[in-house]
Amino acid sequence: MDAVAYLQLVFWAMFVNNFVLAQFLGICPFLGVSRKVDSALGMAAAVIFVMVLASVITFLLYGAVLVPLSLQYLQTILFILVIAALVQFVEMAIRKFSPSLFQALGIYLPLITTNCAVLGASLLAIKKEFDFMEALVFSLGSALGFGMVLVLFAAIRERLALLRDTPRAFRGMPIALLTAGILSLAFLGFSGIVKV
Amino acid sequence: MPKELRYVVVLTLIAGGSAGLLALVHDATREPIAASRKARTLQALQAVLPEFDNVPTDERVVVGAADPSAPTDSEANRLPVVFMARKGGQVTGGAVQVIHPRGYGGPVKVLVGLEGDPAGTVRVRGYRFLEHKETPGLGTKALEPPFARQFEGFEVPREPLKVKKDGGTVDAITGATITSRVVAESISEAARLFREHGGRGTPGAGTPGTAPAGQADPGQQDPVPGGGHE
Amino acid sequence: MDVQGILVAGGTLGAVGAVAASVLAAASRAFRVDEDPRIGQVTEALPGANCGGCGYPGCSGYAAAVVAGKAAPDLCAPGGAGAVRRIGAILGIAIEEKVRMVAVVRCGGGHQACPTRFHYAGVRNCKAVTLLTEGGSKGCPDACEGLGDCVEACLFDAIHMGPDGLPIVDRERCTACGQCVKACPKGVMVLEPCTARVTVACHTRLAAREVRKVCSAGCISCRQCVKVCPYEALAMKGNLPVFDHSRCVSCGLCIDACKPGTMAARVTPDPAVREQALARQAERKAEEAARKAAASPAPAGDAS
Amino acid sequence: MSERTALQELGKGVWAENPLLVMVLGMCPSLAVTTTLANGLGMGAAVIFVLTCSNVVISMLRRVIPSAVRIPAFIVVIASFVTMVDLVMEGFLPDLHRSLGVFIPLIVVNCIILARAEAFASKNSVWKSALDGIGMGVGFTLAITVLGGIRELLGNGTLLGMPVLGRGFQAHAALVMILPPGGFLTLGLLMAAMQARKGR
Repeated sequence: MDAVAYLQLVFWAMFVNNFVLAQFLGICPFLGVSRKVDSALGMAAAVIFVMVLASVITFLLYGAVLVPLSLQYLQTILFILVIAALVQFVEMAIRKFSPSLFQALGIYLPLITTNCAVLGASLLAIKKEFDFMEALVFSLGSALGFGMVLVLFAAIRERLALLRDTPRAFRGMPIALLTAGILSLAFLGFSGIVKV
Repeated sequence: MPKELRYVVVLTLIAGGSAGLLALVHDATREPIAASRKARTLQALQAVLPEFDNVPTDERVVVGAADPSAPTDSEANRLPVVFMARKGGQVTGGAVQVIHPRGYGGPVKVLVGLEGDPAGTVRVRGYRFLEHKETPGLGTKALEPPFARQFEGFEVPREPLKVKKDGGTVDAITGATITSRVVAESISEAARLFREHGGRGTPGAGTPGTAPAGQADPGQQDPVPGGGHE
Repeated sequence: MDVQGILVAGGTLGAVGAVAASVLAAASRAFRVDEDPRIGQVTEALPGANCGGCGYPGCSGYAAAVVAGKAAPDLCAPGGAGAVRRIGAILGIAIEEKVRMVAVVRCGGGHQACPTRFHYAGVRNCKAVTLLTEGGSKGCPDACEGLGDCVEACLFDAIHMGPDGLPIVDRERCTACGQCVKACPKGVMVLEPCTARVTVACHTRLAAREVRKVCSAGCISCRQCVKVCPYEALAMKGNLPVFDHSRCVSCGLCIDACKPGTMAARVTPDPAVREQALARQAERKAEEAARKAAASPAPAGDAS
Repeated sequence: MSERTALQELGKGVWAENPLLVMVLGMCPSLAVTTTLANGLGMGAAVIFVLTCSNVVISMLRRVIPSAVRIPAFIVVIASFVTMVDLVMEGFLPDLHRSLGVFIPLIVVNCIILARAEAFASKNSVWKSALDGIGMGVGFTLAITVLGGIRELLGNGTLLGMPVLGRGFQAHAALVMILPPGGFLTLGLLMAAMQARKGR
């Protein structure tokens, strides 16, 4: 794969096959932490960091442990164990070495364990039979796409919150979901641009 | 450090115990899974193949695999596969799984059923998408009558097939030229592979027990329910 | 049954689990941050509303700051005196109790008193109308827009829109977290001690002459309230009267004296306090008269 | 809070604390797999099984697991049940397994399950946890079945694969309903309907 192909992979993961809007992965944090742009940025940073790290580790474990022992059916349980432990480890490490980063990301880290986007990226990288670099680039692109949409959506919701004449029945989650639907429609326009 | 030791012991026991239990379940479900995968492939093959009395999944050639008669699961999943159909030992046709890299929504895995002799004339008997991400309602029209009819019993020429837009003879679907191109080129490619490798498969050459090729990837999202089967 | 398979699977995942747990155990040791256990206790003692009224990111942030001695222990408005006492107990320091604060509306210009200059049909939100129309839709640039930014901002459901388009604060529910103060683009909401039962319900910057044109409830700087107060709790500051809350006993005499009705009683004054105040007023008048009589040979007539 | 009866424990998940429509948990699978009614039912059944079993097991182990390794331990238990469902479904219900795809393994991170483990099963008795699991699972299933039914009906003109709205509709069905945006839109409208009912 050359540089262009990697760029295409990133574009594909970010826009064409966006985790949130096309794959429905990571919806809970997407809806939960998108009320304010500040917190969306924090969450996005935390996800990008953990997702890339988790993909790399799980990819290596899969190739080095599960395949030789033909234990592929244990991939879900192994991956999630690794992710859960990793998240906890990262939390402790950041807390020790960078209190300011911990202040910024701290409250989002535990939420990531249940972020299906992280497990999804690990599983998809295996399913698509990527090589190491591809898996790395794919997880980076996916994470960037997740972060981008999260921040985008938070910015929309901040403005949406200013509207007071939203009908009562639509306030809160319903209007947020409809907005996400429209955003998702817009992203449908990316389909077919790059094929991976 | 009794506290930390307890963490290790508890987590190890839980993880080990769960995995052991899973191994049991895996053991118990291995047979049914293999059987159902095979049945699904056979079902797909039945729909596109002429009459046969052999087991086509046992007579397959995975083109380009390190060992074509004993490919790995991964090879059988991503390389073209030729399945042979025989009746009374005589070749009646074959089905070829090809992966077309340039569908509208990404690669399309097409299963093309062919009738005839690898050495003589080869006719299309049917085709279906095993995995695809084409737009429902547009690209998926490639599986429906107005477009599909032109390939019923179509004698595949040796030169590559092209849609009219590319200077060929195949009528494309309005608004879905790319998917039409996928079908035309896949049929061409399938016939080519059938002619090239159809002679090689000998009865019983396959290795029974390995997961059959053409298994649909369980992770693939099918935007239209059952879209790949019509 | 494939015993070996089970052992391999169990062993593998068990090993991974063991490694993960060991790493976590080691990390929890190596990376231990000597966090003061009192931070957790203080967090427990706080109401957990995460309102941000204290100026710290959430209750735990405030707890850390309090324990570190960087923040005063009485900044948590929702927790009130109870939280202050609990924090004091945890930290082992004596803390004097602070007077409970409450949010008040410093505007009396509802739809009737202070009509709008034009019909506004934009986003129904005070911030938006203020930004879009330079000073808002009301005749008075400091008047309450009545679109309820404060109602939305209140985390405790303590503010509701009244019939005249002015917010009404439920003093029981209000925790003085200050969210409404931040939310109001006009500066209408302020925090005052809850003992202060009378408020100057106007904070206009306009001079008396202009106030008369746009609002019938605005302060016209007539000084009647200052004159009538027997406790000298009111003084003019600019064109508005200002309370000295330490002196005010909430007798309500100023309310009666105020012609436009700018003085607003947040709570009905106690009749007994009122009697006392009237007596004090009479006393003062008598003193005044006596002083004047002493100063000038010809006694002036009583002002009444 | 007063003790709930068994029936209340079971019923709260269906309506008052419906995990999907009220607590907004488990969005990913509910949006992704509900392109058809059958998918909704299949996913629901899988979730009921996993949720109930993991609730029971976690409740049994709640005194043994130290809280520092709580999350990894819970998630391993959940993941084993999910893998079991995955294997069993692939063996015996291959068609359903195919259409639910990657979302079976992702039940692991369905927030409903970890949330119930964390919030309920780790604090309550085995019996109550089992009831809670079943109730929550049924509530989730109902919600995604309705979601899947609406999307299949409008997006494809069928219910459980059988034509309902006639050929004419099917030819011009609202495709967007079974595409990703349709999931967001349908769930949004469904929640709005629920809020409108409650507001009255």
